[in-house]
Parts: sequence; structure tokens; C-alpha cells
Amino acid sequence: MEFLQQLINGLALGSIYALIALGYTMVYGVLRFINFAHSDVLMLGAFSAYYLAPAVARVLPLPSIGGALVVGLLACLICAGLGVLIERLAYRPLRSRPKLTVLITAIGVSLFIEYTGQHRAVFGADTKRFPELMPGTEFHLGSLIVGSNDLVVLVTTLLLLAGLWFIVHRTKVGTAMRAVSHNQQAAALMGVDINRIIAFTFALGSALAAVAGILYALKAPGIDPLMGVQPGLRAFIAAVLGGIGNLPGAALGGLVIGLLETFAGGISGLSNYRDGIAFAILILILLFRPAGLLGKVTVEKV
Amino acid sequence: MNVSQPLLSLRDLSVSYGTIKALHGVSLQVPEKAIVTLIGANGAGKSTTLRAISGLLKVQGGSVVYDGREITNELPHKIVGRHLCHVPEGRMVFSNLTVAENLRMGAYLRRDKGGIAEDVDYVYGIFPRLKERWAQQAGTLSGGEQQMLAISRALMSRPRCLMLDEPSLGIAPILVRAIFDQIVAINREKGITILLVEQNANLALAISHYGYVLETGRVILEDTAAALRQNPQVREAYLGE
Amino acid sequence: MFSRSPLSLPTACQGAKRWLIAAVLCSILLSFGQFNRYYLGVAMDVGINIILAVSLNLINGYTGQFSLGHAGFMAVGAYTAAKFSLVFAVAAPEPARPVLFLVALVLGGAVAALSGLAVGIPSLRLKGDYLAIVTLGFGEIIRVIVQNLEAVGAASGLKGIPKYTTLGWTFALASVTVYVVVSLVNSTYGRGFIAVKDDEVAASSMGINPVRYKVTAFVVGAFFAGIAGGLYAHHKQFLAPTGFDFLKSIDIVVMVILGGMGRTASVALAAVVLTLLPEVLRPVSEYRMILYALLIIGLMMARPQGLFAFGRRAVK
Amino acid sequence: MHMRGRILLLGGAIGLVAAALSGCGGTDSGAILIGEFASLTGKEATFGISSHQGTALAVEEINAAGGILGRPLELRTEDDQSKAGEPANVVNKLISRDGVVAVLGEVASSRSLEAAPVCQANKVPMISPASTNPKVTESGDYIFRVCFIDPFQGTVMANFASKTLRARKVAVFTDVKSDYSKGLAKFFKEGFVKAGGQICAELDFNGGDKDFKAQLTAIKAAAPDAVFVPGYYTDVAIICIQAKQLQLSVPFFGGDGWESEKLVEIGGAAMEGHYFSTHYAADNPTPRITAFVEAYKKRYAGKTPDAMAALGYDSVMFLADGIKRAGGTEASGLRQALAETKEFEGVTGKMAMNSQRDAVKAAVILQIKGGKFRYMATVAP
Amino acid sequence: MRKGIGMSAPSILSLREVTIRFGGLTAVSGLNLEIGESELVGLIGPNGAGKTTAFNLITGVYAPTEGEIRFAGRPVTAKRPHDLTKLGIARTFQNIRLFSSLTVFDNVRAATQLHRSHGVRMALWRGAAFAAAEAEVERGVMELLEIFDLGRVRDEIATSLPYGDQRRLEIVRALATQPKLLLLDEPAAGMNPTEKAELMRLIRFIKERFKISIMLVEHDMKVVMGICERIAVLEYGKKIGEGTPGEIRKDPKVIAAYLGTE
Repeated sequence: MEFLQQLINGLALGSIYALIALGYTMVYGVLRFINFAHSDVLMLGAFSAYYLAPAVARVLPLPSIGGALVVGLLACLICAGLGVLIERLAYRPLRSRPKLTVLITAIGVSLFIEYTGQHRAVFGADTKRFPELMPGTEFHLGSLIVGSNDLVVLVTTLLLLAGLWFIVHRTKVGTAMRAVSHNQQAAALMGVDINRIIAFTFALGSALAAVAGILYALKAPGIDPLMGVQPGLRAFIAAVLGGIGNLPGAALGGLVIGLLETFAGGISGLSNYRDGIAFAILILILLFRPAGLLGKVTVEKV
Repeated sequence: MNVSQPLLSLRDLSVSYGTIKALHGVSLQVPEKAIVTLIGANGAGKSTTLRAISGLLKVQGGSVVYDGREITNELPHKIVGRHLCHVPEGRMVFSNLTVAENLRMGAYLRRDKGGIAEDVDYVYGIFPRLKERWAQQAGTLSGGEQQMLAISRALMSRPRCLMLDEPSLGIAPILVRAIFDQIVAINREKGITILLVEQNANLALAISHYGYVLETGRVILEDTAAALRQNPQVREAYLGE
Repeated sequence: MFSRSPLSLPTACQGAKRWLIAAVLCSILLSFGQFNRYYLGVAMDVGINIILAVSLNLINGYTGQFSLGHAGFMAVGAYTAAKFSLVFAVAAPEPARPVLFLVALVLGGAVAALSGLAVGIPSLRLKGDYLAIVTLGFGEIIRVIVQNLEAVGAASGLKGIPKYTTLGWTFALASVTVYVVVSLVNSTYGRGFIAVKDDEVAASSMGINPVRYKVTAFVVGAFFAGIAGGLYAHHKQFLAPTGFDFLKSIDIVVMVILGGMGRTASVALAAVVLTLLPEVLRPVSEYRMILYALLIIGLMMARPQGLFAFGRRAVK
Repeated sequence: MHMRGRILLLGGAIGLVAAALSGCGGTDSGAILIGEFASLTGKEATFGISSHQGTALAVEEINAAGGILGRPLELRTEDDQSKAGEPANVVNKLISRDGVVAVLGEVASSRSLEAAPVCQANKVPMISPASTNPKVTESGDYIFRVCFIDPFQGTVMANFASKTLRARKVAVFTDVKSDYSKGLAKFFKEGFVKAGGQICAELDFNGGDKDFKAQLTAIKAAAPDAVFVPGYYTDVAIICIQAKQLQLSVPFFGGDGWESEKLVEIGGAAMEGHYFSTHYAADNPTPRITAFVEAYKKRYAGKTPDAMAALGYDSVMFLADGIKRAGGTEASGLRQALAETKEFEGVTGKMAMNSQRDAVKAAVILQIKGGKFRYMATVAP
Repeated sequence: MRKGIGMSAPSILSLREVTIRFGGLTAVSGLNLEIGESELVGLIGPNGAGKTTAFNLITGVYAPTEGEIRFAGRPVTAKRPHDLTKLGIARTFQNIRLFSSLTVFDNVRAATQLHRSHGVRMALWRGAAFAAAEAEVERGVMELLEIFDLGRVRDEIATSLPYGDQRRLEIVRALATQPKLLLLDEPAAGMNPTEKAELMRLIRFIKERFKISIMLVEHDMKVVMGICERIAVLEYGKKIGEGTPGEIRKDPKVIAAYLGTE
């Protein structure tokens, strides 16, 4: 029973990591760099919802599913906009520069968002109570307990994965994304405006981060400007573990990390190493599969 | 439009890679509905010329005029929008996309669903192998099939002028034949202007109307294709005779 | 690197050693001065950061790998040296202490070098982002282990470390670090590091074993990070595992990049500036980190080759 | 660059540093300069800000009342960014450059431990408002604190668990990242086992984690009578919410890290019926506390002061008391006066300094009821 | 130069039935090739015929899927590039791969690794022996640079040189490893006729002066026909012809492969 309960816990946690990891991996897919600020967009998503909720509550009842959807949608829009803004201001000017330059810039952007958020004129450093967007209950299956929040997380993740799959595989813009990811020049020769596709990718990834941020905040309703750091790091590991740039890999990686952490966390004497376990597994896996679980090893052309 | 004006003309084009100058003032003309070929040894600047025209490379000097308008240093996707399409060297098919998706990418800028479907049928007609493999990932195709796909993909944008970079590269002779037959057919039936870059000089000159010979970033020779084929200088350049 | 005169090579070689001796003597003399403790403390931070940045530069700058785990090596050195001092040096007679301190530092460096070897091995198979995340992960694993290791105080930290670090020790060792990295790189042997960075395939076709150079860079870099850790431990007299998280590694990476990858003098200068900058910004402490973040972003836009990277070295 | 140039540059740098080193100490004007170091930014900013606000309020009140010995207090606050390595610098700066007569700080024991040797070496009294780790004052005779220490609090809670809660089996859920949490857990376990109880599960989390279900599921499987969570309120609130979701419905209890109005704000109904020990109860209707709470609310936009704020406030008052009794700010005299404090009445209660310079004072136990902290008992040492 | 083992063997390099596949693609299949001592051999073929892949097999960048490679009488199949360089194989690259942040002098100096007598310890001690050893290296490097007229640019960043000089420098760098066999990958690419003529002279000169075997992959027929003693022709990964320039020129299969059938 405990095993099954932990399985549920792990899936609920892992699916949030998966959502975040998808954002990392999508950006990596088109731009080949790790967007360190992604975890901060997650935080911004949660804060957007925090500030939106009272406004929405005036029009729609909260907590309610409809209200939660509206708040979530608006937060997604805000974060999509912010994601595009970050790309436009910080990353696009550096597009042709070495990857390292962009990576360091991304770290800079991440620190900037975190510390600006901590300033008392912005969000402030203290933890804020995240509003109850949805009515929550628990369901019992024998002695198993499944929280409605966990179900929401699982269902949302599944829906978003399906939606993302649809966008990427069944729409024109998604096809263009894959084309840009494979070869920017060839895509440009098809008439694809690379900048727009990259912006779209950032918008999409940031919207996913916003959803992840809200789900994370629903799970643990204390939010602060640094809340994105830990899940961001784990999701980042998940993305690399799955093979960065690979969408199913990110989802798989997220679930693997979520489950691993949960099972390790439930064992006395191992729970204190929880922070290191994800990394240890990652290193082990990379030693045997240097491009991650689902990544393909590319041969350098000489 | 002035009929005597070529569809595409380059004037004194120069391009550098860092400190290395790749093109030293290349000028050439491509008349509407003609097949013009650009031949020369590896590294002569043939591909560079095409890449400069299609906006993939920054031009440092000179100009590119297409359809009476200067398009020098325009962004690649804008140039495609003018129906000037480039099938790059090495084919560059999207190997992570299926054949059908590759074709859809070719029609990226188009909105006419009916017309797109028509054109898909057309390319499947000229390259039946693609139809057989429509759901396959392009990366699993053979080199020749990929070349067919690359040409078809470019056709999907309904080009007025098509630039082909080494369509015979690394392809079995039997497929080369089929591809070149279709290049001629495309030109005759659809009236598409073609600028062809080729190493296989005989093959290229056989189907072209006019040719330019490039050496180290300069045009060293230009003439009708028939004349070039007889030119001992060309034979020498290619066989060291 | 070398002046145009063909005779410069051997002359420069011998000159460097003289300068090292001078710098070390100078540092030792400094120890006898009476200074304001705050400035003294900051000066020691400067020296320690020079060691960290210059040693990371060997890995990231000269050999072209991307390590985000330097704080991990530093932690290994700091804890090893501190534990050694707490067990042996505290009980030893006064005159033996400098010797024991040196032993503690070298021991810390050596254990850090061993961990560098352990990280260097995955570096044989991984590149770029993957290597970066593995080194980052390594640093975090070290932190988690230390956090659970009761022998070194675990989360409570290790306290009561004797205050052996002086300005003299710090700058003498900083000079040694600069000397070693400069000497190593400025030799026929050392050109191999840069060759590996520029083009691994070409380097290996020239008979240079990239594996050996990469691992050497990690081992030497980690050794000095360990030394810096030891100095840090005996300077702050207290070690907490949280002090070695990945933000610390990022700080060091920023010094290297700010200075200009693969330029020892510039990187050392950047270490000085970036250590002093937060102190200067104290009056606006609320905005300090925001400014720091903006500085990183602005710098990458305006001078990606490094703030202090002057001269005609080609930038890749 | 020529190699000689590089080495020259290094030499130059050393010279520059040497030149810069010859700064000098603070002034001895009318105001009494006191230093404070706190985590105003970074991971633990929320605690640092609370304690700083209490500290600042106390200084303002003293100055409004005419200062000490006729001299106003001047507070110099430095931010240590919640970062290890910073406190030593910051305190060095306060002492050597600003010339403060005493140093107040920090909330986190690890950072107090880093600053303590600096204060000791400079012979400047340091008063930690809320570092409960016993090691802090071991650094030397100039180091004081106005809070009780972990062994005391641990024992109080062990007795509470076995006597009041009548728990036989208790699970302990510790924040491994926090020295405070680990210390408190250790002393609790010792005390509880001595009292005849059994620790049925020991699990750990990392401060800042947001998902505790894995550990809570394991704790639930061990079927404890109660769960001891020595952690900070930011984590505790979420732990209790997730425990409630898992229907782990036994009492949770913890230490002073719980104390903040945010605990109930975030945890909501999930906090109902849980207990914690702390330094003071804001709802305690003594005039002293009421006055403090009101002044604080007025000064800081209606915020109820938490324990950190109260302790920050008391650290200033304790220092002021010492200065008054010493009749000046001369270091050894002040140290002496502080060490000899027999009875000091702060908002966090009466305290005396023991030989270890730790405050000997009572702890209060509060229960959360109806979204409020309800005073349950005072446990004297 | 170190003495090789089995120098008595008639050929310095031999490939037996060497095959390599990448995924489904057979880039080189069943290749047999011999290169004699002090021989100058050309490897030609249309683009994509597998010439560069063959080069990469010989220099250890790729390991063959099947077959055996012997160098100086010993099997070297799947040895790593730097080990092969140690044995005496050096190369240049199709797309110039100089060390971009090093000067001309240092590019060549870096390639003397195998033959330096001093290492880390001396570099750190910087004693008289080190100075002497470095002076020796410098003398060697400068001698090479002067031979190829690059001494005047010794302190320029290598990648800032004109194209022709970069090509030449790459050859000099390869020679600094003191090879027995030098592999040149399209050395004439991007050169004008004058530069090509110069290059041909240079290759002949290297062969005479350093008494080594040279193998070159080249597109330019004039260059290949002009200097090679023997030529092997590849098409689709297979050898379709081999012989003297005269023989190759007349081989109908080769003509078809090059000019294409009409």
C-alpha cells in the first residue's frame, strides 16, 4: 500500500517536473542552449496567478474550476509575453554568439528576476499564501488517498502533453518548430521566419512554466521569489536525463526524477540525500548514455 | 515588366567568411524560363553564390536583383516569399519530419489548401518514390530520394526561379538520371527558371542553355552550354588533360 | 603572449621565477603590517578568489571545458584542511603550526585534486552542456554529503577552525597559483591545453592526447581550488555546507568570463574587481544583487570576450 | 601580454591592496553606533527582515525616549545575503570600519557562528537575537544571546510530547539543510527517549522543498502518535497541508521556527490543533507585549510581530540595558555588564544570563486554534 | 625521428577490406589500398565518394566496421588519432582546422608535443634545462616555418592569415609531428591556378626534403595528375580504378564517374 501511495505521490511530483522540463527542452531544441531563467518564469506564473486571483474573484466565483481556468489562462498569457520579452531582449542579440555567452546571460537573467522579485517594491522576500483556486478534496481507494490536486496535476499534465504533441506534430507552426530545430537555414529557405518560431517556442514553453508554477503552488501554497529554483533544477536534470531537446525524453525524465525522489524520500536515512540523488542518477546514466535516455548521439563531422 | 531584363542578375557580388574572401565580384544573369548552370571545382564559390542570393550569407559588396527589385541582404524567408527558392547543397531535408511533412514545410507560406493538394499530387507524380514513402521519416530515405524530396519541397512553394545546389551529389547514377530528367521537365512544363550548380559538368551542360565557369570566387568563362561543352579549357579543368 | 624577439622565450621562462619569488616575499612582508581588519579580511577574500578564478580558468578558459563545480572542489579542500587542523594543528606547539598549516592546505589540495580526477573522467565522454550539468551535479553531491557528515559538523557547520590564514599566506599562494598556471600554459607542453580547446580533433591528430590534457586541467584546477578552500576555512574559521552551493560556482565562473577566458592576468583582475564590487555596493545593498545580475547580462552583450580582454587574441 | 607584464600586474594588485588597507576605525561622536547583520536578501530573507524590523523599532523607541545615557543610538545594518562567507566580512566591516560598540545578529546559527570569532577577536560584544544552537556562544566570552537554546527547547518539547500529548511513538521530520532543525531534533530525541518514548520514524527534508508527500507517506506508515517537525514555518505550513491531504491526522508539533502569522495564513485549516514552543505569545495580554505588538503593527503596516521580530527587539533592549548599567560603551565594561545580567524583562519574557552567556528564560507553548495562536503553558527552565 | 619497426616491409600503409557503415549507409566498402615508402599517392572520386571517410579511417578518427589497417608493418586498426600520430601518421583537414586562438608559431609548437624532451616538471621549475629545451623547440619550429616562408608571420594569430598561408601552415603543423606518412585532405581547395602550381611544387618539395610518403585526396585533376605517382579512384565507397595518372585518365569508368554519363 505504501508503495502504491508513493507511486501516486511520485507521479504527481514527476508530472510537474515533466511540464517544466518540456519548457527547457523545447528551447534547447530550437536554440541549443539551456534557458536558466525558465525556472523563474515558473515563479512569475505563480505570482501572476496570485495577483490575478483577487481580480478574477470579483467576476467569477473562486475557488471554482472555471475561475481557476481563467486565472491559469491569464497567467499563461502573461508568462508567454514575459518569455518572449526575455528572448527578445536578452537572448536574441546573442543568437550568433558562442553558447557559453548565452548560458551565462541566462544565468544573469535568472538572478535578475529572482533578486528583483525579492525587492520589497516588487514581490518581497517573504512567503505568500497562494489562493485556493480550486476546491480540493481527497478520494479514497481502500487505504490509498488521492488528492484532487494530484488528480488535477496528472490530468493537466496529460492534457498539456497531448496538446503539445498535437501542436508539435499536427500543426503548421509545430512542423515549423521541428524544422527549425533540425536545421534553421533550411527552414528559412522554406519561408519560415525563424525569429517568430523561436518567439513562439518561448511563448509556449513559458506558458507551460506558468501552468507548472500554478500547479506547484496549488500543491504547496506558499510562494516566494525563489520557489522556482528547486523544481527548476530538478526539471533541468530531468530534461538532460531524458535527452535534452527531446520532448518525450523530457516527460520521461520528469517522471523518473519525480518517482526516484519520492521513493528515496520515503526511506529513512536516504531522505537526507534527496538533493543529491537526482544528480547521482543523472551522472550514472550519462556515463552510459552520454546523450541521455532518449537522446541520439551525434557523430562529429571531420 | 521589361522582357529583355533577366529574372535574376548579380552584379559584382563579393562575400567573405571572416577574413577569407570567397567571392570576388561575381556577375551573372539568369533569363526568365532558362536553365543556367554554374560549374567549377570544389571551393570555387558556387554554393557561396547561391547562399548569398538566397540570403543565407551576408553580402559585402555588389547587388542581387530579382524580378526588377534589389533583394541584396534580404532575410531568407522574405526571399522565398518572392518565389525565389533554393535547394541547398547536401539537400538539408528535415530528417526528423516525414516526407509529407517536408512537403508541407515547402508550402509554408501558402494558404490555398486546394492548390497545395494539387501540387502534392504533382510532385508525387513526377517522383512516385516519394508517394510510396510519404509517411516515412525523411532521414530514412536514400540520398537520391532525399534529393527528390528536396526538389519537390522547393516546388511546393510554387517558385518562379529555382536554385539547385549539386543535385547529383553522392547519388547513384540511375537516380541522377531520373532527377535531371525531372529538372528539365519542371523547366519546360512549369516554365520555372533554373539556376543549377553542378560539379558533374557534362551532365549540367547537357541540360542547360547557358553556363558560367567559376574559379576561386571569380567567373572565368561564360558561354552557351553547347559551346562550353566543346571548350577544351573546361575539359582541362575537369580532367587535367 | 611572447614578444616578437626570438630570444624572448627562455628569458621569459627564467624571469617568471624571479617574479614569483618577489611576489611571495612581498606577500610575506605584508603579513607583518598592521591593517584595518575589515580591509584585511576583504583583501584575503580577494586573494582566495584570485586562486579560485585563475585555477578555474585553466579548466574553462584554457582547456575549453565548462565546469560549474568549482565550489565543490573548494569545499573538499576546505573541509579536509579544516579537519586536519582541528585534529592535529590545534594541539601542536606554536612553532610547528605554520608547517602544519601548509600540510593542511596541501592535503586539502590533494584530496580536491583526487575529486578533480573523479570529475575529469566523465569529462572524457561529455561535452558542453552535458559536462556543465555533471560538474554542477558533482558540486551539489559534495554539498549534500558534507551536509550529512557528522564528522565535519554536518548542517551545523564546522566551527572553531584556527585562524591561520594571513594576508601573506593568501597572496603567496595566489602568486604560486598564477605562476603555476602561467608556467604550465606558457610552455610547449602547455600549448596542448589551448590546442585541445581550439580543436580537439585536430589536436589529437597532432599527437596531443586530449584525454590527458583535460584530466590534467581538472586535477590541477581542483588542487588549487582545494588550496583556496583551505585558506578560506582558516580565514573565516567556520564552514557551512551552504557556502559551497552552485551559486558559489557561478560566482567563480563569472569572474573567469568577466576577465576573459584563457587570460590569467585579466581573470585575476576580474577576481579583484568582483570581490570588491559587492563591498563597494554595500550602501545600496537592496539593489546589490540586481546590479550584479544586470552587470552579467550587460557584459555578455557588450564585451563577451571579457571586460579586461585586451589585445589581438582571436575570439572564437 | 608579456609574462613579465602579468606578474607585474599581480605585484601591482598586491600593492594596491596594501595601500587600501590603511583605513581607520569609526568615530566617537554623540551617537552610540551599534551594528546589525541580517539576511535581508537571499534564501532566508524573510527571517532576517523580521528580526531587523524588530531591531529597528527598538532603536527608534529608545531614541524617541531620549536615547541611552543621553546619547541616541545609531543602527548600522548590513545585509549578509543569507550567504555563508558574508557574515565575517560584514561584521569585520561594522567593527573595523564603522567602529560599532556592539553587534546584533543573526537569526541563523550558522551565520552567527561565522561572525562570532570575528567579534571575539575584536573584543566587541555580539548579541544574537535568535540563534538557538548551543555552539554559538562557545566562540568566546563576548558572545551573548537573548533566546533560549536548543537543548532546553528540545527537552521542553520532549516533555510536552510524553506528558501532555501522552505520545508513545513519535516521528521526527527534520530539515537537513538547517543546523537549527538538526540541533533541535537531536535534543528532542534524547529527551523523548529518556522520558520513555520511542522514535518510530526519522525522515528528512531540505528546507525550501515543496513536496513532502514521500516522507509523510512513510511517516504515516510508521503510525506515530504525533509528529515532531523542528523546521521553519514556510516549510511547516506546507508539510501540514500535505499531511492533511494524506490524512495523517495526528498532532504535529515543533519549535520556535513555527512562529509567524504566515504559518496560519499559508497553512490555514491544516494547522488546526497543532502545537509549538516559542519565545513569546503575541496574544499574551501583558501590557508589555500588547504595547510592543501595537507599536509594531503601527510601524509595519499592520503586521503582527513574530518571534524573530520580538527577539530582534529584545536584543536591542538587552544591549541598552547593559550599556546603562555599564555606564558607557567601553567594551570590557559592557561585556561585563551584559554577562552579569540577572534580570532583564523583554517582550519575550524575563531572562538572566548564565555562565555560558545564554539567556535562561521560559518557553511558551502555543496551540493553533481557530486560526490563532493560543497560549497553552509557560515552561520555566 | 624515431626508428619504425618493420621498416623493411615494402608498403608503409596497407588497408585490407576496410568497411565502415554509419547507420544504414556504407560510406566505405571493402577498400584495399597500399602506399609504399616515399610514394606519392592520390585518392580521387566524386563528391561523397568516401575519400574523406577513408582518410578518417586511416587517421583513427573513425574505427572501421570491418577490415584491417596496418601501418609500418603493424596492425593499427581502431587506434586513436594521437597514437597513430605517434607512430608516424600526420594529416591536414579538408576545412582548415588550425588552432584558432594560437599564433602561427604556437600552432606548430603545439604539434611538437611528441618530440619534446621536457614536460610539466621542467615547465614549472623553469630552470636552465627548460630554457634550453624550449630554445631547441623554438629552433626546430622556426626552421620549419622558415622553410615554408612563414617565419615572417610567426606571431600572427593563425586564423588571421590569408587562405593560402593557412593551408600551408596546416601542412607545416603536420610536418612538425615528424611523420612517415602525410595525408593531405583537399589541399588545393579554394586555391587559384597560381597557388595550385605553387602547392604542387610544395608537395613535391616536401616529399624530396623529408623523404616521406604522401597521400592526398583532391578534386583538382590538374594537381592530382600533375604530381601523383599512383592514383586510386573511389566511387560510392568502392575503389573503381587504380593506376598511374596516364592509366587513370584513359579509364572509361573514371571518366564516367567524373564527367558523368550523358
